[in-house]
Amino acid sequence: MDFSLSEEQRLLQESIDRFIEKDYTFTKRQQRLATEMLYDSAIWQQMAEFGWLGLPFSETVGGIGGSLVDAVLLAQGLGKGLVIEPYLAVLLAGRIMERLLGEAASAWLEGVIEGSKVPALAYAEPGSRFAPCWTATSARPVQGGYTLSGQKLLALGAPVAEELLVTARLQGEPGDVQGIGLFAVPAQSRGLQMLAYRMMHGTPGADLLLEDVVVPKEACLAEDVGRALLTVVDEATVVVCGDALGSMEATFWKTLDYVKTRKQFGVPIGSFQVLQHTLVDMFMEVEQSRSITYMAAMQAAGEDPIAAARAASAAKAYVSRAATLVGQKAVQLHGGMGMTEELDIGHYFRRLTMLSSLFGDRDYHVRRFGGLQTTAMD
Amino acid sequence: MDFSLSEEQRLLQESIDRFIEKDYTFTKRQQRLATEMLYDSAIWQQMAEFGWLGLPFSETVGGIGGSLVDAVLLAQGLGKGLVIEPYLAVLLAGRIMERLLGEAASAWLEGVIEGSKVPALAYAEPGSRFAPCWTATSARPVQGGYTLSGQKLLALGAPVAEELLVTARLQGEPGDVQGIGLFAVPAQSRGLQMLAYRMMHGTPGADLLLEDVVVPKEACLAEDVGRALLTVVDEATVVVCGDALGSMEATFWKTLDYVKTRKQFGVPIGSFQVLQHTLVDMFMEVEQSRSITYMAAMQAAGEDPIAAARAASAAKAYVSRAATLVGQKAVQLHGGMGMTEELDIGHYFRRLTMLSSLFGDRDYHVRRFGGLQTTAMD
Amino acid sequence: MDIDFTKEELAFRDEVRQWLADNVPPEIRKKTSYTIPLTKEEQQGWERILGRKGWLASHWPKEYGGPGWSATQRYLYDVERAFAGAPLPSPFGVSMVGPVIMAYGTTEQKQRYLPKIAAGEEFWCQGYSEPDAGSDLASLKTSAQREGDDYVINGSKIWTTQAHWADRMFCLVRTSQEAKKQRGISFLLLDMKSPGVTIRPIVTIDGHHHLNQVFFDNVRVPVENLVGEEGDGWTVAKHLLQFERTTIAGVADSKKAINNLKELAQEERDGGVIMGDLPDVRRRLAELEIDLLALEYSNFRTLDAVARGESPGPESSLLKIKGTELQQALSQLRLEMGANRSMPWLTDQTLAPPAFRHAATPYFFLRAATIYGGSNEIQKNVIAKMLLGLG
Amino acid sequence: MDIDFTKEELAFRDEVRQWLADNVPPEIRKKTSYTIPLTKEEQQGWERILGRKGWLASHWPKEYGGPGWSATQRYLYDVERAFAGAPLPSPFGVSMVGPVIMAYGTTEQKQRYLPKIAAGEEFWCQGYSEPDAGSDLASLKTSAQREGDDYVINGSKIWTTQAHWADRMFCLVRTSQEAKKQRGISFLLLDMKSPGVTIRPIVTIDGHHHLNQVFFDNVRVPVENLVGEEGDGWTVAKHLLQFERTTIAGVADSKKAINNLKELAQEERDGGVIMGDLPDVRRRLAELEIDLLALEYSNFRTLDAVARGESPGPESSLLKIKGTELQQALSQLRLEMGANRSMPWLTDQTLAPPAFRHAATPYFFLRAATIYGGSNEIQKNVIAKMLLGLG
Repeated sequence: MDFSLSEEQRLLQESIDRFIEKDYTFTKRQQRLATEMLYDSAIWQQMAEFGWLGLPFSETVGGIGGSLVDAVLLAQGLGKGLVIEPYLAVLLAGRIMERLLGEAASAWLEGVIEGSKVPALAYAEPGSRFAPCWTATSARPVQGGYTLSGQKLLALGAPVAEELLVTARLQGEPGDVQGIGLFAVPAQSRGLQMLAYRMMHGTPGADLLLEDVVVPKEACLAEDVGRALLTVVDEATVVVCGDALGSMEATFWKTLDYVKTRKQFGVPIGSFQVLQHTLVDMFMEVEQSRSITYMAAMQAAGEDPIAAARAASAAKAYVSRAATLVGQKAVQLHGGMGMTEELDIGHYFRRLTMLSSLFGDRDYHVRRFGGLQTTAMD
Repeated sequence: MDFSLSEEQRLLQESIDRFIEKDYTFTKRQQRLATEMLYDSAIWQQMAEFGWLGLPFSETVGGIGGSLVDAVLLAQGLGKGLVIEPYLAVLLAGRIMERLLGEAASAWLEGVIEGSKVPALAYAEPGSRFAPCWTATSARPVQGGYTLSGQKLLALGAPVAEELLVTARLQGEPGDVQGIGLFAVPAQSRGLQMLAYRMMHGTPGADLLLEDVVVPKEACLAEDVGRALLTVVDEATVVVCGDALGSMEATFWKTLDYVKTRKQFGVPIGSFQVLQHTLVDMFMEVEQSRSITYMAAMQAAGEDPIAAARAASAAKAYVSRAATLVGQKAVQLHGGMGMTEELDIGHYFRRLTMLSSLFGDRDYHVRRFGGLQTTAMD
Repeated sequence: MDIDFTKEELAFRDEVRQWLADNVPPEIRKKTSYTIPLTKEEQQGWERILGRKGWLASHWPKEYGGPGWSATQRYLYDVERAFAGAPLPSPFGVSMVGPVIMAYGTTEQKQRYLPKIAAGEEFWCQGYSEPDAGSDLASLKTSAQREGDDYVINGSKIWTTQAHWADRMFCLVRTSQEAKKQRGISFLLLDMKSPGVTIRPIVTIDGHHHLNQVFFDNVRVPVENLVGEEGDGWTVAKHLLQFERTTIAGVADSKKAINNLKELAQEERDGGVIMGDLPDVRRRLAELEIDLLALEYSNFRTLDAVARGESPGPESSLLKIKGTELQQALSQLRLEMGANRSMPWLTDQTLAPPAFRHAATPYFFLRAATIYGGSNEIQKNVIAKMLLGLG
Repeated sequence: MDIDFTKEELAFRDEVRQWLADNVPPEIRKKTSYTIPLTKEEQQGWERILGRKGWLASHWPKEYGGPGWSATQRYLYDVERAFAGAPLPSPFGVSMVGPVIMAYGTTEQKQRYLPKIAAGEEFWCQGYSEPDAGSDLASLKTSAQREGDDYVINGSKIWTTQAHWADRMFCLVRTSQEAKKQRGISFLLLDMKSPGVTIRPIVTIDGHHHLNQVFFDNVRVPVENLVGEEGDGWTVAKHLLQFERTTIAGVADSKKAINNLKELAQEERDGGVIMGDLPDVRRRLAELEIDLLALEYSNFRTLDAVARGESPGPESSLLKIKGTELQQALSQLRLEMGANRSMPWLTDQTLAPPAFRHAATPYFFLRAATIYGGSNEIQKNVIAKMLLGLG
């Protein structure tokens, strides 16, 4: 049992902190958000040079070979810095490619890892809030290829990607794990309508309408991707817990600072016992979130897929509630100031709200956790 | 809209308070509980003389003709005084008799109302925690009567009753509202085993084992009592909310008193803001419980049975949570003293725990409320 | 005890229902039911329609241009108003400064201001909070110095809702530096078009502009705009806080919100199941509806007490605490039901139905409900002190 | 980061598991799994079995008769112990006074007391709280006056767990009225059979007798029973509070409890449905299991920090708060699953299975978990002050 960080992990943390401090201050970020520009190639390039975009991929496909713990530490730093770049899109799209194609994914991943292209995976649909395999989008084989029809929601990074990875059903019914194919669809395809936006925490995302989008045969990257999708979404879920953990840490320490300096009735508001206990509650939620997130990141390294899924759901169920609580309390303790766009606290709150829902909210993951059987408790 | 009490209602409240103060002090109650005596005929007689045992029955059957609001006010006073007499057994058994037999119940009710006999209704069974019609106990017609077989739980007042009213299934399956008969079974019947005890709040109750208990034909008081049972249990549920309300009021005021006088670190513990807010939370729960209990008592006077059932479930769902919270907080605020049998607070806590569960806990009533449809919200 | 409405009250309800059905503009009805913020024109346009009908100042006596309704009638009206998809009128005129002028205003002030408020012709805002005085109003610093027949105001107010819409502001200013903290405060009315008034918008975390900071740079206000005596501002403000609390719980709008949620839960599906049949959604809807029932009857009890001449007093803090918590919980459930469909930010370019597309706005803005108007922590202090004798 | 156990650790676990399977008396196993209170004979009998094996003082170094286990081994042992249905040893000897004597005791004290504690041959109790000093220990009044080679003790201690079983008590007494409040306190060991000691049982709301009030009427204690210097009692007691917190979270027993609940939920039915399939039961079990996972890993993190030589410090307050809340929630769920079957009071005369028949005992007694040993409110004050720098 060892919870200490390796030298590499400490260096990773330091490099993120330095990056935020130098190139990603709150002021710079706000200026970014004030523009229409969804993508900053200089920043993205920097992230590639740090090796962050290659972190989650094995060395055999040209990645850094980081563990899920490393990915969590990266996300934690980016969450702390309110980074809006779609790094989660890299994880989702890149990991499913690696998992499905193995070494054959190297060529595709090269551009992703060196930062010359942003990838995107579109799997979520309106028919289900969270179940990854609720795929109603259909892929009908036609002469020389397929036509894809359906709707996709909240595809991270899609507005800045040239090519989208889209899940579509080759056979079976929504909810079946079997029968889902993965298709490479150029963003400019005829019949593909992209409704682009920023998500509530600032990252670009899109809803997609596919109406008889024709793709060639080789656009079908794999024919039965359900299991891989579930695994990759579980990994991303744990990483999101890391992001939320970083956001919560920053939110907590900023709030602690605030109550020590803000005066009302002639004393710092942090001298009121009720507010002290509220901060203690926040503190405990942050620490418990840290524990369960690291637990899930470590469990994912194990060989039991059900244990990994249970761990991911346990972590997300816990962190979703904690993120909501910490965000809400932070705004409450900041009073009017917490309600403004001008202060970072509100932006942390929005990020925490987003992350609390992304890849499944508390109710979803509690239910999922309860439904996944284990052989033994210990 | 009128929430004021009538003159009669105020007199009722005063008479209960006087009775508690004079004849039912905590000391006297503790002496009672130290004995094996489950029944105090003098007290019971007094309750009859006050008219309390006849309160919930219409004048046509010899009762006082009180409303459900009156029954709630009575329960509130008895709850405040930690009264352990099985008045709820009178309500359950008496009201189902009145509802099923109408004026024909007068003779049977006479002894109940004048206090010469304690009635008891045994309907709950091990197969379901709370659903009243989950009746698996069977009534098989035999020559000249029936044989009853099955198990009953937590029959209020049963150990001190000479005769038990027992629900048993004539046809259908557990859960069916139809097909349940009501039988008068002498406590001394062959084949009837009574496991007598005090419930956790001190009131006598019993589990019953019926093994081929033979009763004559006329022991079957009615043949299809499911609807009446549901209605009567709903009434008793609202009355239990009244009892819990009274217990919560007493618990709250005693706790408020305690924190004003108990000193730690040189000051009354009630000067700590965190404890002040805890008391405010308790206060709000008591007041909200009062509102929703009176709501349910008034709704029951309406003509819509579904609205009455929804109102009963809403009130019990709310009050069950409030009772648990108020009881737990009161013990916590009393510290070590709250943990002892010597102080009344622990007894209130046990009563609140009992009432929180009786006739359905929060989970059960939330689910039931959500399942009962209404035509409109307003 | 009795909760039946009389035949007359039910007839009144039907009349109100019919009139609202005929008069609430469809666009407003739609926006309100999805909690899309209204424009100034929409809000004021609707208030003028109400004003012409004489129902805008719904709790005012007839002599000042109100309908003279009973507490029960006001309750019935308010529920019908919410279910008709009509927004609450802005409180600053009809619920706040109006009653204050009735109680403390001069005859001239009454004649000058009340009719325009009741008609929806002048829009007000409230100048209380300051950057360094949030919940601690007694330490406010904006000064009003007497110069001839004018006060000259310097300083700043913050969190001023709809200041950018307002014709007038009522505010608390410091007219004496020497008197004891609270005794140096006065209650003034001012014209927002006065020279020296500037407004800085404050965008809130829902991404919208409701709030402002207002700066006063030698703003001259005639002495006749003082309400009550100089130095009595604290007393006047406290009267206002006590006055009209019958709608503080927000019961009518929460009833409408839960009704909308129940309908939505029947319309939408998750994984092939009607959302209203998912155990978690069903449970949470039932829990919130039960909490609302308790709150509604607590509100009735307060109304009944007021009708019998008792003061609502600190019990209204309970209504505020529980009411705002419920509003927040309802907005949170809608956001969580929407999930992926509620996460795009401030855009109509999504595949989500409007109820989900706009779910984030109330969720974020309603965080203010437990902060403004005396935070819920302060409300608990009030109950502890005033009702429980603690502290 | 790494949570895998080594091969050696897993072998250790297997050895422990086997020994416990062979040595925990069946009657104790049964009672513990239903949380039926043990008799003195049962508790002490089991502790002596453990003592003979050398595992009673499981976190003691070898030199004092402990097994010299690592933190990981102790954790593994504790989980096995809980799953084998063995009770926690009474903490007063092995976890409290033992470590204090190791740190502050004289050579004579070590030789006199430690072997008997490690062997389970002497049973201890703790004399801290007094009727007028609950959480505020510094204001305790029980006095110890020096007379020749003795202290003469007068006063009273309350909430003394198992005083009626105990051979000895360690206690805080006031040895000086003049010194500053905390400086006048000393740490004494006394024989419960000393003349002048009387014990009044306190029955708790679970209906059982665990607690007592202990009265001292001129009780003579030899001066050599002083631990540390006279007036250093506060320092000694604080050391004790900091010492052994690795089991404060109660993770092992909560794991066992949730396992029992899950089995129970599969065995029992409600309305024809397996209880574990009822959405509410299933949700609540899952929520508690998730909370327990978070707590378990917080506990691991603390163990790891301690193993690396860091002090657990105020973080252990988190473990105490979350651990006790979880214990209470688990006991409450069992009671609520039992419902009608858990409501008969202190009787075996019911139709309920034992797990439901005995559900009320832990529910009521565990209310003490958030009161004793520094109430959870006090723990939060500690975190606020020590970790967050507030107040």
